[in-house]
Amino acid sequence: MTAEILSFETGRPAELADGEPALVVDVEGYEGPLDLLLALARQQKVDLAKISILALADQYLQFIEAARKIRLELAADYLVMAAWLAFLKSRLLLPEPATPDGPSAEEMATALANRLRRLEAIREASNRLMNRPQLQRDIFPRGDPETIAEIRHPRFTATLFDLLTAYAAQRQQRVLASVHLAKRTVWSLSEARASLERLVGMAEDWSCLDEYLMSYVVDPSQRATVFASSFAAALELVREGEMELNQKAAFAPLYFRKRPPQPSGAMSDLPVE
Amino acid sequence: MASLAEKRKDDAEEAPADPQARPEELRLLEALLFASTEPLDQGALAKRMPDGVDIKAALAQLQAEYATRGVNLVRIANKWTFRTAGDLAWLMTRETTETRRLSRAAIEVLAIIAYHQPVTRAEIEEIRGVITSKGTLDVLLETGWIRPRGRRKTPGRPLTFGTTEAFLSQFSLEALSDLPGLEELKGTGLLDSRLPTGFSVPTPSDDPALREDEDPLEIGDLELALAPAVEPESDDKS
Amino acid sequence: MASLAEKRKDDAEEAPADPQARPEELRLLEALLFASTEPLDQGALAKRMPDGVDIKAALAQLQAEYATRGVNLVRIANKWTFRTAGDLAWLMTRETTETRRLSRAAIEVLAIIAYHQPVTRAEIEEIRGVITSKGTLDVLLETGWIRPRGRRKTPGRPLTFGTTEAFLSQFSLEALSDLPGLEELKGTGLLDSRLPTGFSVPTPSDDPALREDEDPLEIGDLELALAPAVEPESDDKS
Repeated sequence: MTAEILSFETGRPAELADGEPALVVDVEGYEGPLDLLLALARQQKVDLAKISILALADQYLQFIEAARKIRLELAADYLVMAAWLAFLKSRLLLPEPATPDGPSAEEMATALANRLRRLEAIREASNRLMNRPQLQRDIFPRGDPETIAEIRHPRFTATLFDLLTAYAAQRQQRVLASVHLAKRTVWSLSEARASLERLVGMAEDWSCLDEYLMSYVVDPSQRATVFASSFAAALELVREGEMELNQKAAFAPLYFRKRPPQPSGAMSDLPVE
Repeated sequence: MASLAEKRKDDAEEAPADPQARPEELRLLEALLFASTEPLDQGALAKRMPDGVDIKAALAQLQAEYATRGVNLVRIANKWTFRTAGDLAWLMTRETTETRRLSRAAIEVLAIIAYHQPVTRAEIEEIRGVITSKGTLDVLLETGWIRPRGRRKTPGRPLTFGTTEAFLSQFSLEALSDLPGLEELKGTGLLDSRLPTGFSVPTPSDDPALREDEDPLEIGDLELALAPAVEPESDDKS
Repeated sequence: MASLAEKRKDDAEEAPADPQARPEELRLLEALLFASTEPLDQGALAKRMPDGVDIKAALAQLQAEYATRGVNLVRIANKWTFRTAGDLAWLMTRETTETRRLSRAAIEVLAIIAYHQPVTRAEIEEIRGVITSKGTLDVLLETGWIRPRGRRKTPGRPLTFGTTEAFLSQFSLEALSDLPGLEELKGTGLLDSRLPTGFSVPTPSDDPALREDEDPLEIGDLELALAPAVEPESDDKS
C-alpha cells in the first residue's frame, strides 16, 4: 500500500523522460523496490541482459543507506529487497559451495535480471498501448447515433379455461355477493331494541313476539338473526323494567307486553325468580 | 503519436485506393460531422477546418456523394448532420413480439363481452359490480379480440362492444354459440349448482347485424375507442 | 419527422445521382452501422438484412470504400463499427470530453492484465514487485476495460482478471493478438514459462472460455471485485 505513494528525492528513471507525461500521474517516486532497481539499472545504460547484478546490488544498498541517513521512512518492501541483495552479493562474492542446495547465486542473479527485464518490457508495452489511437481521444464513434426504434407486438395469452373461469366466478360472485349483503344486515342489539321499543309501545297486552317479528321481517333468511337479536334485546328491556315476557313452556311462543305502570310500593314482587 | 502515424500507414496499405484521390477537406468534414453529438452549422465547421477551405462547396460535394448512400448528409435548420436515409426507416425499427398475460380484470371484461354482447361499458360494470378502467378496455381492444360494434339507443348513446373473429380463433371456438351455457358451466363445476333459480347465462351471439336497440358506429368512433388511456399505469390494477 | 421526410425529398432532388446505382445491401449496412451505438457482429447484421446477402463480402467492400474517408469501417473483436479515421486525431481533439487519466500504476496493471491474462492479483504483484492497491483495480474495473473472469484453481482460489471488448474498442484493437509488441515480448521469452518466476501463460487470451486452471466466478464475485474501497469517503469519487 505504502509503496505506491512512497517518494524519493532522486533522479527520475531515464525511460520515463520521454514517456507519455499526460497519462502519468505518479511520476514522483518509485513503485516499489523493483521499480527502484530498474531505475538504477537504467543508469548503467547497458542491456538489462548484460547488467551487472553485483554493481546493481551495490547501488541499491548505497541508495538505501543514503535514505536511512536522512532518516527517510522506508517501506518494509525496500528493506527486504536490501537484505536479499546483501545476501545475493555475499553469495556472488563467495565461491560456490560444492553441493549447493537451492539455486546458485548466478541463477538468483539471472532471475532478478529477468524480473527487471520483464518489468521493463511490460512498461514499454504499456507505453505503446497508451500511444495507440484511443477512443474518445483520437478516434470517435458516431456522435449522435440514431436509436433503433423497437416496435413491440404484444402477443396476448389467455385460454378458454381462463375465460370461463373468470366469467363463472364473477357471475357467481355477484349472486353470492347479494347473500353476503343480506347477512350483513344482522340486527345490532340497539337496532333490535329500538324496534322492540316501537313495538312494545303498541302492545298494551300480552302479544306473541314471533308474530311481531315475522310481520317485521320481510326476508325469511333474516329470521334467525332478527329473532336472536330481538330476544336478547327483550331480555334487556325486561331487566330494565320496560317490558314483561311470558312463556308457558320450553319452545312455546313468547309473549310480551309493555310493563304496566306499577304502584310505587309494589316494585319488589316483579322479578319472579 | 509515432504509433498513430504507423497506424495510418497500415490502413493505407490495407486500402488499395489512394487517400490523396479524395480532397482532404471532405475527409475532415466527414469526420467532424460523424463525431459531433449535434448538427453543426457552417460557422462551427469553418472554425474547426483549416483556413481557405470552401466549406459550402465541400458540403455540397459531400451531400451529393452521400445522396445515394444508406446515410445522407442532411441540413436541418441550417445545420448539417448525417442521418440514415429516409427510405431505410423500416430498417431502423426492430419488431419484437412479447407474450403478455391478460390481467384478471381484462379476462373478466372479455368474458362478459363474449357472453353478453352487444354490451356497453356501463352494463359490464353492472355485471361486475366494479368500475372498468379505460386501460382494461384498451388492452382488450389491442388484442383485437373485441370491437366496438355500435351505439346503444339510450341516453348518452354508449358504445356497444362485441367479440371478433380473432376472438374465436384465439379460443378455438368455431362459433360463439360454442361457448358453454348455464348447464354446461354447472356440469364442469365452474358454476355452483345451488345458484338461485333466477340465475341465467345468456346464449351469446356475435351476429354482426345490429340489434334493434343499436345504432351503427359513427365516423371517428373507432379512433375514440382505440385512443390510449390517459393513465397508462392503471392498465394492470385490480 | 414530417419535415425530415420532406427534407429528404429535397435532397434527392438536389442530388442528381440515382439511388439505385449503389448495391442496396451496402446502403443497408451503412445505415445500420451508422445508426448503431454499439459495434455489431455479422450475426446481428444478418438478422436485419434481407436474406441471401453475402454480409462478409459486403462488409469487405464497405470497408474498402471507407478506408480513404474521414470515417472508417473498423472491426473490433469481430464486430463492426464506424470510427473517425485515426490520422484525423488532430482535428478531433476539441471533441474530447475529459478523458480518464490513469495513474502510472493503473496503466501498468492494465498492461499486465492485457498481456498476461488470465492473471491473478498476486501474479500482477509478482511482476511489479509491489502490492496493488485496491483503488487501482477499482479504477480499472470502473473503466470497464478489465473484468474478473474466473477463479484460479490454486489455494485461496484467487480471482483471475482479463480484458473486455471495451478494452479492445478503447485501444482500437481488432483482437488481443494486435497488442503492440506482443510478438517481440513472446520472442524474448518474457511471457514464457521458462522464466524462473513461474509464469505459465505464453499467449494472452480474452477468450471467455475458462482455462483449465480456472473455475467459474461464483455468485457475488462480481460485487466483490467491484465493491467500493474500504474507506467510505472514496465511495463518492469520480
